[in-house]
Amino acid sequence: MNVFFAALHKELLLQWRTRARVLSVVVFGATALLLMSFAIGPDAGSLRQYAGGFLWLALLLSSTLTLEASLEAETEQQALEGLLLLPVAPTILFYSKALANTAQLALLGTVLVPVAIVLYGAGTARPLALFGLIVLGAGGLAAPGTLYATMTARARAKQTLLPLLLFPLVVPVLIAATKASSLLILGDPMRQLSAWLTLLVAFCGIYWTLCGLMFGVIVED
Amino acid sequence: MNVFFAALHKELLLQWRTRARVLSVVVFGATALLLMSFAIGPDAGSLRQYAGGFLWLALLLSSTLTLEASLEAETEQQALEGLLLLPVAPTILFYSKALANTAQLALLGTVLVPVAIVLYGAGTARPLALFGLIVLGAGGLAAPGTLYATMTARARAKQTLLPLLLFPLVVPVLIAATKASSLLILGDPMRQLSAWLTLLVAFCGIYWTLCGLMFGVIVED
Amino acid sequence: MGFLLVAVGVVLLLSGSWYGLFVSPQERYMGDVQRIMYVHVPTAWNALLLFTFAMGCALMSLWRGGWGWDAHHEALLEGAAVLSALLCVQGAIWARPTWGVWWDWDPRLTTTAVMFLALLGILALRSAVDDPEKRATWSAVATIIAFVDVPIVYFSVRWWNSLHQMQSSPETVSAPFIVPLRLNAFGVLALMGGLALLRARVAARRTARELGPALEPLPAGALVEAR
Amino acid sequence: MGFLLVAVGVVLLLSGSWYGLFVSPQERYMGDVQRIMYVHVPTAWNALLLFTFAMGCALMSLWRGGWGWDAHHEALLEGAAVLSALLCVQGAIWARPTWGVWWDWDPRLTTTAVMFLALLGILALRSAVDDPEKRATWSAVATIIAFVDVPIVYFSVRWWNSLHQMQSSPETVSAPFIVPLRLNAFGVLALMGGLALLRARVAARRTARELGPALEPLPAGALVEAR
Repeated sequence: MNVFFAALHKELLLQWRTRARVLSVVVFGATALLLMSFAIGPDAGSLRQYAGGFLWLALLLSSTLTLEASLEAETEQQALEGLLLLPVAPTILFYSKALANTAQLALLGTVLVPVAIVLYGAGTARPLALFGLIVLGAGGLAAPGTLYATMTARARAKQTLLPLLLFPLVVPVLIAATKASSLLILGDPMRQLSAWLTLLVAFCGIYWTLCGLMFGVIVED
Repeated sequence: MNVFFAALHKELLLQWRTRARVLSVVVFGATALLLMSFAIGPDAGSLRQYAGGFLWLALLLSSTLTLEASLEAETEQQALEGLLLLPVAPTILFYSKALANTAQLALLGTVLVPVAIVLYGAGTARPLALFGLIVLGAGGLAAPGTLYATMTARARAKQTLLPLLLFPLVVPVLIAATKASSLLILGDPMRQLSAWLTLLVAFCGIYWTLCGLMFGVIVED
Repeated sequence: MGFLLVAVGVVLLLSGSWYGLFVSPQERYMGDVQRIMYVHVPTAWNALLLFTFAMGCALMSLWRGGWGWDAHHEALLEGAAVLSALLCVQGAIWARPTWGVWWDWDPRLTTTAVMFLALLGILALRSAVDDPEKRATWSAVATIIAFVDVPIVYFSVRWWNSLHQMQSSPETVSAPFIVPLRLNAFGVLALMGGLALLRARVAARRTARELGPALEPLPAGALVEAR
Repeated sequence: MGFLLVAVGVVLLLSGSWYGLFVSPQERYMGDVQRIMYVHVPTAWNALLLFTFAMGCALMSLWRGGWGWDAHHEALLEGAAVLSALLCVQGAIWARPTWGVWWDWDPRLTTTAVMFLALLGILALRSAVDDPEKRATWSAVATIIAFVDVPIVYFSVRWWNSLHQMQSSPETVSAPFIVPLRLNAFGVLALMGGLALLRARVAARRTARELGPALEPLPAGALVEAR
């Protein structure tokens, strides 16, 4: 367990060192939110109706940038300091990486919420529930995202490859998170929220297990 | 003039060699169109209403990938074959590059239209006008896009940097092209199409001139 | 073996299509449009079946190793991608006269589209990795992960889009409709299976070339156990 | 010079704000909310003014060269970015009680948001390029290109969003409203100008360090002509 915390600490430290990069991803996400509003038009009603979906689209588009960056920092720092040479089991390495990426994506999502509130009027009466939803959704993106980013980090044309692999896979996360945030923003008269949260929890459970098992296979060769 | 055609031929040849990459960008664009529909919901009416905006958002998101790829191919091929060492004036180099990128983006947009027609029911009675619009919009994205991609090709964190520079700049292209395609898809009772096309033509005129002048400055140092 | 299966598949498909087009009666509510079901349903069955076979090859490739599994994995992925592309096209052709739109956000059709994109992603991964060892392992992992996703996508799209039509299964369909369905189902299976076997042989030969002189002089049959 | 301007700016801003908050009468239709205009309008003028100065420095940096122009370019870009961020925040504070929404898609407000993002992009480009020569040239080019875009964005947003309110100009505003506007306008200009001068000195020193020992022993004043 101590090894796990040491590995997690290392990952978070690496992310802290590349915080300038994270900041520019936040700007990218905010730009995406602004551009999407131009695709809808200035009508406040429709903007509010689709705010949940656009928040998650912006987060999804930004996620490939942070996931790539997290692996890139890894590769660069590894050359410089040999931090990766810690004798850590691949499973521990994966969970520390995935947890650090979840934290980063949840932070990104949390920062984009005020932008969405200002631009789309997407205020919610249950901000804590929205935060929990963002953490869950970030977890759903981070587990397969970390695995795929590790694979594509050294492949050709990785900027295109990571979204091609990740986007079809996380369709359930996008659907469930979009529906759940829309319910939080627009109100939930039919009590459908828990069904969507269950779907997200199930997705996270399946992929945090499966990707943890598979990570060993892809780094051991 | 012959020099220009030789340079253009070289650029198109380079793009033809990286056609596998272009294909994966098409898949990325189609994936983006599918994901955006999940953010809107299965209602056919609203999908059709926003189809124009989503088509251009997908094209804009894909454009940074093709622009990056076009410069990457350049750098790789240059090392291999020294094609860049042709004694060509920077202005000619810029216009051949920008024209080749316009062709590639227009091709990408044209391929995404059937996807949008199928997924969003975004059929139009004036397909030729839509094609002309795509070429104009592609030109608007390609001129500043080529200039910025040349700058960011050798900078750190280029995947994030190119959209940060390009997206705010092409807001007028996105707005005008979105509005014009929506008019072509949904009908144009107020005859507003020509105003938006004029805006696009003005944008293209200004930036094809300005970026051609500036390209010399950035490659000569 | 591959050529034989292709021939069997073509014969079955021809007879099934003849039966479906000329022998089966017209469906009461949907008319002749319904006849596209004789291709559509067998394509759907076989797309899923090929993806399942690909998943099996991916598992065997990880567990046992062996370039043969990898070659068949590649061939079956491509087969499944072709069939799901066909499915999307057929779905659009079916939706147009039936509902007046090209796409109806039916959970099965939408899941097929997602599956098609996921398969293209795995094939892109295979084409972007040059080292054959890594290509085999990584694409096998990607196939397993994508395969697990298919039912989750199906249920999330189904909840997302409450409107949804009944599954057609042999129980609800009368005999003259079953015959062409069965003939075409086995026809597509034999055709795609045969093509996959032929394609796998090409893939195995390419891998052998990539692995270099160490494996050069082996006969074609021995490649399968060569890893 | 820099510190003097900052002091003058603070004095002007304090007196302007005092006048605006306590001397000017309440506006007839909008009440006290209108008083945010005494900060908002001067901020808007100065954001555009600083961006224009930055554009001038970019042009001079390309045409004449000289690290001084580059240092002032950097400082003015940051000043313009800070002011446009403030403008967006003030716009949101103004829109909330007036229209009940945080954002009203007014062409000026939306253009400011786009300008803010464009400025962040140029600053990100500056921070991503290590070679000082390239950084100076490339960011100057980016500034020129972005500056030309501002009026185009303004008109396209205006057409996009037909709903649009009148510009406020001194002619339509009576005397007791003009005094705090003028005081604050010059106050913000002096404050930001002074801060930009101080910031430019820091930038010039950093560039000198980056250029290495060749320029080391020059006095601070000489850096400006050192390129």
